[in-house]
Amino acid sequence: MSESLAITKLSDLANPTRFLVLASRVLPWLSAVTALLFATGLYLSFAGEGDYQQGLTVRIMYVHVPAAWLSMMCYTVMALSAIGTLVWRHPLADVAHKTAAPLGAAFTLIALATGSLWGKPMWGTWWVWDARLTSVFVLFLMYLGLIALNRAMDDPGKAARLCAILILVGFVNIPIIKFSVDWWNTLHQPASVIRMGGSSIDASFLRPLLVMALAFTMLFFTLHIAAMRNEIWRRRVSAQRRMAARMAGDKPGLTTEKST
Amino acid sequence: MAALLLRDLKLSVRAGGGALIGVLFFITVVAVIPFGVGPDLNLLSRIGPAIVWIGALLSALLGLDRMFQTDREDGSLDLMLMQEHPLVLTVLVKCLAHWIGNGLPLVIASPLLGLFMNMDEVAIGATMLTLLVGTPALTFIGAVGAAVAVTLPRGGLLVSILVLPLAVPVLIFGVSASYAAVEDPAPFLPPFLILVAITMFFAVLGPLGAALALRNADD
Amino acid sequence: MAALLLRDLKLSVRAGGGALIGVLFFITVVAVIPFGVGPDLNLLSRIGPAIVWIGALLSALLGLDRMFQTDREDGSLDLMLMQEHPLVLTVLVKCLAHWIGNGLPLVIASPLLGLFMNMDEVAIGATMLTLLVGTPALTFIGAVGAAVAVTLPRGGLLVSILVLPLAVPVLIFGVSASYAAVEDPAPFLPPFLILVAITMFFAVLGPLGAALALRNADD
Amino acid sequence: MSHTFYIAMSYGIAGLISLCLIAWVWLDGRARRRELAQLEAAGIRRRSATSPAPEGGKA
Amino acid sequence: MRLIAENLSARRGEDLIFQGVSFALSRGESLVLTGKNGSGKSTLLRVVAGLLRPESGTVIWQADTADKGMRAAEACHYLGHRNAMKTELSVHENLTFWQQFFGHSPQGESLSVDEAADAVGLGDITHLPFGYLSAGQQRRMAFAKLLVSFRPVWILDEPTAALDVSAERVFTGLIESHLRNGGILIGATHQPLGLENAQELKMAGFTGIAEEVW
Amino acid sequence: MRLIAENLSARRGEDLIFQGVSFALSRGESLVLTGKNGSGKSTLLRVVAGLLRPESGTVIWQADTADKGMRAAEACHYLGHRNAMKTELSVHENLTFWQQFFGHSPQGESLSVDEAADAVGLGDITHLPFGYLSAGQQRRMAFAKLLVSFRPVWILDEPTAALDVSAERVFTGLIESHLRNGGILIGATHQPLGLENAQELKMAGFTGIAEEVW
Ligand code: HEM
Ligand SMILES: Nc1ncnc2c1ncn2[C@@H]1O[C@H](COP(=O)(O)OP(=O)(O)OP(=O)(O)O)[C@@H](O)[C@H]1O
Ligand SMILES: Nc1ncnc2c1ncn2[C@@H]1O[C@H](COP(=O)(O)OP(=O)(O)OP(=O)(O)O)[C@@H](O)[C@H]1O
Ligand SMILES: [Mg+2]
Ligand SMILES: [Mg+2]
Repeated sequence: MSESLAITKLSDLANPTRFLVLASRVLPWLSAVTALLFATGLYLSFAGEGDYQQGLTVRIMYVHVPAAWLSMMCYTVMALSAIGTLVWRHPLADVAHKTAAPLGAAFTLIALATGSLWGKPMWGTWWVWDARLTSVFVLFLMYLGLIALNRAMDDPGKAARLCAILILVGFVNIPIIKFSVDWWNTLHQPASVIRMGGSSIDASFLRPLLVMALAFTMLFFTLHIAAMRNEIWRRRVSAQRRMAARMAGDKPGLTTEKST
Repeated sequence: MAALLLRDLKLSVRAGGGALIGVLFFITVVAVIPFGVGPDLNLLSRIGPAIVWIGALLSALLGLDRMFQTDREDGSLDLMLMQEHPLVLTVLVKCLAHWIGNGLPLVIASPLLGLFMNMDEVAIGATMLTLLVGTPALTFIGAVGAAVAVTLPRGGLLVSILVLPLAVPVLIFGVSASYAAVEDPAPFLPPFLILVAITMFFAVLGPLGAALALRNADD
Repeated sequence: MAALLLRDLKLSVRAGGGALIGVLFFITVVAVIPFGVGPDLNLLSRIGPAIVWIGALLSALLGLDRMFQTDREDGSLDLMLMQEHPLVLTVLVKCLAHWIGNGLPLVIASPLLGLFMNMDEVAIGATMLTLLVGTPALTFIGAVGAAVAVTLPRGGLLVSILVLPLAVPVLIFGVSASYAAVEDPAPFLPPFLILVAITMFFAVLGPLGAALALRNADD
Repeated sequence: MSHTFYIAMSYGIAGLISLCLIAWVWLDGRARRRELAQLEAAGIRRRSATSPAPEGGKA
Repeated sequence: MRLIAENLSARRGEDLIFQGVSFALSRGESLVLTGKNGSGKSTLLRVVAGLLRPESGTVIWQADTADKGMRAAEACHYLGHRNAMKTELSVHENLTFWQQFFGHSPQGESLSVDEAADAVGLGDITHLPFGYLSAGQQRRMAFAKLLVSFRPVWILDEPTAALDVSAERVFTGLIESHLRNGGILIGATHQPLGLENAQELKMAGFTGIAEEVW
Repeated sequence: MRLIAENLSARRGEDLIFQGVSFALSRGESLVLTGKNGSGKSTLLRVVAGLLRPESGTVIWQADTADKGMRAAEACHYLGHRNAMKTELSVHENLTFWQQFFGHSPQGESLSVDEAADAVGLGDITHLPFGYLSAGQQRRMAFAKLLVSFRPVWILDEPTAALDVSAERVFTGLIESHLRNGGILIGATHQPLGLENAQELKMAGFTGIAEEVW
């Protein structure tokens, strides 16, 4: 089985039309699973008792940590789609990283907001310029920059390719966020769940945390697939509009249409 | 003239120049500072007004040089020079559009940055006020530089020598007025009034100088 | 390639005056800080390296957006894209020319500013050395932003936004190496070597990314 | 302020942002679907192009 | 209505490009400048348009409605080598801007933006960003700018460069109707514009170095 | 030596501008593109020059000296609407730069900068800044760029726009001698270039919208 055959198969699967069919089929299921996970996660997080050190505020962790993880995962998803755009020039990859940017920005915003809400009772201040916090803030700015770049260009293909390059170059920030706590001694908690040598967190906190993390992940995928579907529809509409205008004008060679 | 204002505003929003980006840039600049200075909140709040002002000056400088250049490169400037509207007015409107598109958003965003820099309310208010009064002066000074730059095919260096020294007083009085508002012994009003005077002075001199430079740009 | 280097250097001296405005801005930024911090010489010398580095970072942003834009506007970029020289090399040479025209003057001016900030000789030397090693990284990172924004008529601010987040590590290690040279317990070499590594990393990644972006900005 | 306040705020803000996202995706999808329906009603369909599909479009 | 040039001379750098150029044009008359590359056609047009200070001589605009001190430039439309349109804005926005900026002129009637675009044969693409047009389409749209606000004098510098044959005919037609309506035309071209009764002025280029001063 | 285009198609924005364009040119042959404004001439030239990625199809350059994988663009000179010269530098500096940047080609001989300027009839003003030249003079100097370093294929997009008649003749002469020396030409024009034996390709413009993807 040759490699090219595998690639054709993959791109066949990822054909926009087929994607639409697939999306409509899985979206209801995904939404249901997400809702179920959130219900369980919320129940677990409010049923458990507080930490001896951090009191009840440990409950913020169940939102903060999954959101923080997702803010990085979303960027990783974008980086993978960026490779798809640049290497295979696949239109679906364009759509994937374009629609992921606002989602990533939103999750980063959640992590920032809940983090500073946690910081006030724990550290006594809303915001400190420590490495972890600032690098997450920088990630937020990068999401906004990518959104701005996407909006500044009106040829979607070109915008996708240029954004893809920037996403890949900006990927260096992700390890910085992840390891910033190890490189600089800061106020922020070092990694205790995902790290070498196994988790060091108590199981009674771990269970709700993992369920909530799963719930957030499912939420991301549900929204992402739905947003991709929207984007495909948007492009389809604009293509058909241009076609229609062209038919109406019927002056071949003189006219061009470009919907905005 | 309203048409010109509108067009220039549209241009500044349309393509990568807009309010959103200016503010984003401003935030980014300020966010970078603590990396250098370190997370010492006291120190940050002390240098806060200066940093916010420097950020504003920088974003003002970044867009300025292209103020007339794009119009010259595509030939629009020729047509503007031919009209009966007094050229000074045209320049003034272009300055205004530039300030609304690039300066005002900075003023509006400055309180947020003040919070980041851990400044107290008075300092934030004072900085915002001085920015509101001072940034137009930067635009007017920049207009002269931009106009001179347009005219001289090899005059680039002259522009830089021209613009920054003139902008420095604005920066100095802006910063010192902001500080005066917080620190007790120093009175707020004198430097602030000087700032107002500088802005009004350049509001007249800037467009006049720019118009003169453009008229002599004959080529 | 030597021809390209020479041409770009000539252009940077002839028009636009990137070098001078960069240095002037650098001096201005550094000169304004004492207004904020007050005349406390100890404090000044303590934050000196950080301020000098921040000033250099911000001035490096000033000319970046025009790095490829002028060549695109007059069609030169088209011809460069067609040549058999690998595009990466062309970009590298353009970065080099840009650095010599805009970055090197900053490095040379930095001791003067160190004196302003009341820094001692070791600190000044260390800051200059870290700037010499670190500013090329800023140029290389900036090249990616400039290439991405080359088709945008007013890409200036957008470039800086895209570039600044990536420049943060450079700033962090530059500043911490400068501090390490003065403060005894911290060793100078580790952060300095990391800075060297970052510069070398971006010396590869920057031109590659920029070349890729230029190829894809086709129109 | 009590810890409950911070917890409530955290969950509140997280919920609000998530709800905004969901609403945005939902409304956007509805609007696009409506536009497609309008085009359909106007008799404009896909594959009405005079040209064969460029590569990648062999649906 | 008369446009009078008296004894014009102009410098470029230190070179005197032309000397003692005089002409007078009244309603419906046109003047076509010809000559080699670099012979000073564009220079003369820019002098007439008031964009370049003449070394000596004056350009005068006489009309019933005009004030005594009115600069001749204000009665003119100038179409130079560059199109004076923003690539980022749509064609419609560009034309609307110029219409409003030029203002309404009482001396003649102006077309609406859409009519003007129709007149140059590109009525249905005014919503496109100007930068998306081909070279010739851009030139046509730049010409449409002359139609959206009336000015008696048209100063055209190689209007038909980059145009296809049908567009050239369209331009000639528009110029002729402008002349019929009492307009005045000064143009520089390398290809004949196909105008009847046009005066012709052959530029010779470089007439001396402005060394007298020293 | 052959330049072969196979089944090219290209998009602008979302529009397919042309489809299935194929041609093959060998030594001394030339191809002239004609068609209305906006019909895709410039687009096709940019595709051949490798500046625009074709939607499908390839451009191949076959020569004894060429490596297998050599991009066709490397054998080409491209003269587009923009002159690729810096207004701040003198003509001489500009031409010298391009000569060095293009490098020496073993396949044919190149002129020196002064000879090239002479060849386009402007030998005596190479010391002027490029920005000081008239439109036609600028165009001529841009053409001189093709002479300072030999490339077998010339891709010219409306080379004669803004030129006077004598300069047009000069250009035709230079192109003919290039063809006689075994060169290849692809050009787009609205005015006939006066070449004998030139193949002609008429562009029709817009052939469809690339909508199937979605
Ligand atoms: C705005 C402020 C904050 C931001 C931007 C932030 C950001 C992050 C990020 C990015 C992670 C994921 C790290 C990883 O996976 O390695 C994380 C995890 C975590 N954060 Fe925060 N945080 C903030 C404030 C806080 C505060 C105030 C606390 C508690 C005192 C806190 C406690 C934690 C904990 C316990 C983890 C889990 C670490 C692990 O198990 O890996 N965070 N935070
Ligand atoms: N950058 C661009 N983005 C989108 N569409 C474009 C772009 N440039 C050109 N087009 C469109 O592509 C089509 C072909 O343009 P092209 O420049 O190839 O025409 P042309 O044949 O060279 O015309 P002319 O004779 O006027 O130069 C035109 O309809 C134009 O509107
Ligand atoms: N900005 C300038 N500075 C100095 N000299 C200039 C400038 N512009 C043009 N010249 C010189 O003035 C002379 C006349 O130029 P002009 O543009 O008027 O020629 P033209 O007749 O329009 O030529 P073309 O047919 O090529 O457009 C030329 O010799 C040119 O070198
Ligand atoms: Mg001319
Ligand atoms: Mg063309």
